[in-house]
Amino acid sequence: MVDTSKTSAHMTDPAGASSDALVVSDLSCVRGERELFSGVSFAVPSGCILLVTGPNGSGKSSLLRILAGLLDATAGSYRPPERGTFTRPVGYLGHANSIKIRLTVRENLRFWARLARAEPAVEPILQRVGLGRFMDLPAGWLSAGQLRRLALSQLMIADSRLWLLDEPAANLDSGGESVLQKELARHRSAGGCAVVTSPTDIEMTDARRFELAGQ
Amino acid sequence: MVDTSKTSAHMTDPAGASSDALVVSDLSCVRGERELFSGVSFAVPSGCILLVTGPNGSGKSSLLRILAGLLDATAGSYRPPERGTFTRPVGYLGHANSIKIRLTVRENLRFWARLARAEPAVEPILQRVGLGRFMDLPAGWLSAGQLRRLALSQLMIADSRLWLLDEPAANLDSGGESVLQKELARHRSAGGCAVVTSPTDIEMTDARRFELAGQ
Amino acid sequence: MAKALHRLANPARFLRIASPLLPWIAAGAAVCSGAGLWFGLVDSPPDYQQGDAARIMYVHVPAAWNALAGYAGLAIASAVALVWRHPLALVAARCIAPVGACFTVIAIATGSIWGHPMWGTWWVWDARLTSVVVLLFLYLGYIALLQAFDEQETGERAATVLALIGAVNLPVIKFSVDWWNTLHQPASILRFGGPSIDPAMLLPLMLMAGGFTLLFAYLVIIRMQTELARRRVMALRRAALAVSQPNDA
Amino acid sequence: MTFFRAVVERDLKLYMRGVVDLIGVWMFFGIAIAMLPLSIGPDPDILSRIAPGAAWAIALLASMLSLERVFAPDQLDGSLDLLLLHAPSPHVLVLAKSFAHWLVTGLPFVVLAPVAAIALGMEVRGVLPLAGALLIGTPALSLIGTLGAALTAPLRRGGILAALIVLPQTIPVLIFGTAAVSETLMGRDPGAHFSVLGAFTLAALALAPYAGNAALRAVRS
Amino acid sequence: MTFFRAVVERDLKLYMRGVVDLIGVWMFFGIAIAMLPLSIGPDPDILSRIAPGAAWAIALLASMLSLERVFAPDQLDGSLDLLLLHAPSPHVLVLAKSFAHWLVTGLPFVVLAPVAAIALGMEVRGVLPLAGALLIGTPALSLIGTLGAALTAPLRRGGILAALIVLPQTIPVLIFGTAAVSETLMGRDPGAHFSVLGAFTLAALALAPYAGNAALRAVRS
Amino acid sequence: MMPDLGAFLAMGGYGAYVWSAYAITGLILGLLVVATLRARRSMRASLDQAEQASPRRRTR
Ligand code: HEM
Ligand SMILES: Nc1ncnc2c1ncn2[C@@H]1O[C@H](COP(=O)(O)OP(=O)(O)OP(=O)(O)O)[C@@H](O)[C@H]1O
Ligand SMILES: Nc1ncnc2c1ncn2[C@@H]1O[C@H](COP(=O)(O)OP(=O)(O)OP(=O)(O)O)[C@@H](O)[C@H]1O
Ligand SMILES: [Mg+2]
Ligand SMILES: [Mg+2]
Repeated sequence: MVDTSKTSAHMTDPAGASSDALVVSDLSCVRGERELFSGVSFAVPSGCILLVTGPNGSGKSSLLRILAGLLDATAGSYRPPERGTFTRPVGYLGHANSIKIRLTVRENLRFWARLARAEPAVEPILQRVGLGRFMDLPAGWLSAGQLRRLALSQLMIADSRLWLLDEPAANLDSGGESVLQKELARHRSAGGCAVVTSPTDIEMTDARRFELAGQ
Repeated sequence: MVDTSKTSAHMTDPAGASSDALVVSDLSCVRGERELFSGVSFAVPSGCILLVTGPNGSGKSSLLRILAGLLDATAGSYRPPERGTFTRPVGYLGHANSIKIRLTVRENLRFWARLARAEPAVEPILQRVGLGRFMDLPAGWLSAGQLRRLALSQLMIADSRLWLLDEPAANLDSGGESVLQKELARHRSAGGCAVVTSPTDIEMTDARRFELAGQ
Repeated sequence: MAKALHRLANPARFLRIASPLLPWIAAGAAVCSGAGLWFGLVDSPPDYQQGDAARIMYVHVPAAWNALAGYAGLAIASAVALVWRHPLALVAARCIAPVGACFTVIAIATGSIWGHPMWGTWWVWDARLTSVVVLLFLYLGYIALLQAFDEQETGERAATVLALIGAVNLPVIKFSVDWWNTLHQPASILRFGGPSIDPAMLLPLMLMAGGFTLLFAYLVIIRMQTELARRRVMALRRAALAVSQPNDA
Repeated sequence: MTFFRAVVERDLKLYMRGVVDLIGVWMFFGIAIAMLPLSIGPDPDILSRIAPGAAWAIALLASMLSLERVFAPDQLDGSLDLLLLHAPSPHVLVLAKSFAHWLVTGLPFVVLAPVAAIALGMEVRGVLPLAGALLIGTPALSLIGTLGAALTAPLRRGGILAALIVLPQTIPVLIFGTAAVSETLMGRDPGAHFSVLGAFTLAALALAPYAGNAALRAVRS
Repeated sequence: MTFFRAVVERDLKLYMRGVVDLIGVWMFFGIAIAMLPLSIGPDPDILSRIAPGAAWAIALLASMLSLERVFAPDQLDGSLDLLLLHAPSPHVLVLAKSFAHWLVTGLPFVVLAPVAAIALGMEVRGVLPLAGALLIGTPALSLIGTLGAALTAPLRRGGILAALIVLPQTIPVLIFGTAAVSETLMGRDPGAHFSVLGAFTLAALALAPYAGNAALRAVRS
Repeated sequence: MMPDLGAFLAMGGYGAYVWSAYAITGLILGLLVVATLRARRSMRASLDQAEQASPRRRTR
């Protein structure tokens, strides 16, 4: 078993980090009896974006699911940021889009808005992600990139402090990518932070980087 | 209804194209009562790759599904290339990976090999896409990029002349992308041709381009 | 890896203790059942009412007892696994299930065969019979859920929860079925025996019960050995897998 | 509470959009009832005797049939992750899911089953007890069923397995539910049976959230 | 033929991959039969009379329960596209799918249902007719069911109506299947019923590939 | 002790029942024991194989 961790990636001293930061210390993950990573530590203070890269199968998604509380880490600990002025502490966008193809685009988003106790102004958000014209179509009719945009809008409406984005740009065209960049910028300037994964090294202005080496 | 077509994209004269070329003439597609494109004409001779780009929802996937015979065009016609020295005329890789999570990686590929009447030498192909170590794991354990690699190997084993690839690089890391490029090069040098879509303009050496404008 | 080794520590101790016991258990099972068979089939009187058919009792009743006890064992092991997270308990539970199910099938089959001469029918929906069928389904459901997941651990966790739900519910089911039967069924079922069993019949019964119980234990321990070996094989294979990766792109 | 209502309303909407499946369930109910006279023969005496039991059995099967729709689709498309992330506690999610399931598979039978039983020749004075027993008992079916659904959520084809592991657990509901009706029909006081039925449902209501939570945690990986 | 065999073998493997899953169908059948006496009471007389009908109804139910697995998973993960692309003709695909479905949900009941019916107290001379009727009739269930499955695969409403038209076609199979057995038990000649049953299956066999093809085209749009 | 094997086998007229009950029991338990022992044997074989192949090599 190979130690794949890059423990050098401490960005602030975890102990001293303020409560509005995501602090991860010494996390490790074993799946299917294979160790994906170990000793992963970093902190993501508010206003900061961490870009997690690594080859396919290196454990990016697993890391994100751990941070979202959807998967148990094998060892180590993490502390999500407090929610502060936001409605919720943590939001998550996985590989799967969490979309019901039988509901319309609007109905899909309205449901997530209700769950997040956000005011149900779904239309402006759909406009922002470029789905304004598709609001009343069944979501099953959307193209791959449009589905991804809808999934992104679910995250935007929930108003969480920490965004966990698993390859958010998959299937997005350049318009979609710039929507994503714009929303990330807006989010960080509001005091949010984010962890974003990507299998390839992508451009992301002013983001810190963390690499999972894989084996 | 907006005419979004770029009819200027004739690459060879469809009428005079040889029988080993994909010839598309004046294709149009209406979905959900919205016209996606019309008057699309082009030809893809053997040894040639056509990169179809266009924003999300512009109809790239629809076009590919028409060419695969999975969707009826609203108007126009197309002629897939003859199979020539290949086993089959047309192969297709969609957004969905066509993978059974309960079968192992090897079993998945072996089934598609059987259907394509290819000799069942699945192992070397799995090695080529970098899944050699995962052959006997259930496919449900693969990560997103690994799944995409497995889907790609399904296409590789079928030995079709025309490859229709819908965003093949989605979720792939740089290693995966270079596998894809290598296989495309191998395919074209064997006399195959391919139509590849991408939502963003990607690098693809020596490929012709076709843009669907969207609206 | 260190954690994985730690997890093997307890099972290793188990193997050290259990393995030497196995021959003794096997011998005990053989002696008890052998003697039970002799006394049961040859050297005991026929029942005054049922004649020689009563000899079915010597397999039927021990099988039924073991079937019931098996589920209790399964539930206890599951509770231990859930509360104390003892890894061996999961192994035990998973190994008890198929053996218990087999004994349940034997109880049903032999009871059914016995029923034909005694009641004139292979089957009636009487309370006890129905609850044995339910018991069989509890076993089968546990096994099915255990096997249904790709990841063994997930299956084990799910099946553990199921076993406990079943354990909480089992008395309720038993009570309901009994109650249901007494309400609806004045049925013409001959009831045999009563507590006053001839000592000549009690001896083979007890011998067979002892033999079956020892056999049960024997089978479970061997299955646990197999399962533990399987885990080691998997661990070794995966470790090997993680080290070598020659041809990958 | 917002969460509870939001989930229930969404699930209802989704059940209704996929109404074919639901209709399939109700149709099965109809066919099965229609089959009975065919196979038993039209003897009104027998038909009326088994009517309440048949209604219960079919309601039970129908309820088990639709377990596949409780968690599995959400698991498949990633919604379950988000639901768990948003839920004030997983218990609430389990309760909301059960409640929505009951609304589409339990509640309709409270109305349908008596109609069917009458069609089979049950005496009219059995109607109220039958409807009452179903009203009290079916929530327990949905609650227990949701546990099975949670345990099989990640399985592509968990529906049958869920039914399989749940059915034996529902025997008490079935027995007391049927008995409550037949006691009334025999002119005896069914009070005790109703109490037991109610107690069972209450117990399920109290325990199911915890068991469901344990189940969801167990299979999430 | 290679295609047919490959698809049938793969589908069997997928059904079996949870062997559990398949055994699930059978166990479900077993439990459902065991639940019957619990609800309608253990009276052997009544039980034996409803035995053939109950066996048929539950076989139908199990068959319908698993329709969801015929096309929907393939549609969802994209395999259906590839299958259509590789199929010599869609008809072969529909036939292969039905056949695999019948092998796992029809054929087993030919053996299981008589056992269950005996357990419910059916007279032994009903066994052969019941098994025979199931052998002749269940292929029709799978064929008709496959149609329904193809029709409900798309998300647009178009499918609902079609499915509602198709699925009730299983009722005649059920009726004649039950009647064939009860006629025998009543000492009459069931020949006519068997003929009708056979005719149904043949008609389904002849029509299903075409209808299935049409249904699949509707799905793919 | 075995003066009359025929009578012993007849079991007072219940022979078919008694012997089939014992036969079924023997059959099920026999199969279970055989299957259990076989599984252990083959698993131990693969364990040996895996241990030899480890820690450096794949076991194929
Ligand atoms: C398929 C049918 C049958 C099943 C499933 C069945 C099941 C059981 C079970 C579970 C027990 C253990 C119960 C306990 O100890 O509390 C048992 C015990 C027993 N059974 Fe059966 N039985 C069946 C048929 C019969 C028949 C036909 C007879 C005899 C006529 C019979 C005679 C007995 C006796 C004598 C005991 C021991 C009673 C005692 O310990 O109190 N059983 N059976
Ligand atoms: N449920 C599971 N059981 C066992 N192993 C798993 C499971 N899910 C994922 N894995 C394994 O864990 C490894 C990491 O998976 P993960 O999805 O975290 O990778 P990733 O970095 O997100 O890759 P990608 O870029 O392809 O999305 C993979 O090798 C995968 O095979
Ligand atoms: N089944 C359908 N019914 C009606 N409209 C549909 C259907 N499927 C897709 N559409 C619409 O057709 C348009 C084109 O879809 P298509 O999938 O071809 O786009 P695309 O170019 O592949 O986009 P992407 O880059 O996002 O994959 C979209 O606007 C979509 O909403
Ligand atoms: Mg990933
Ligand atoms: Mg597309």
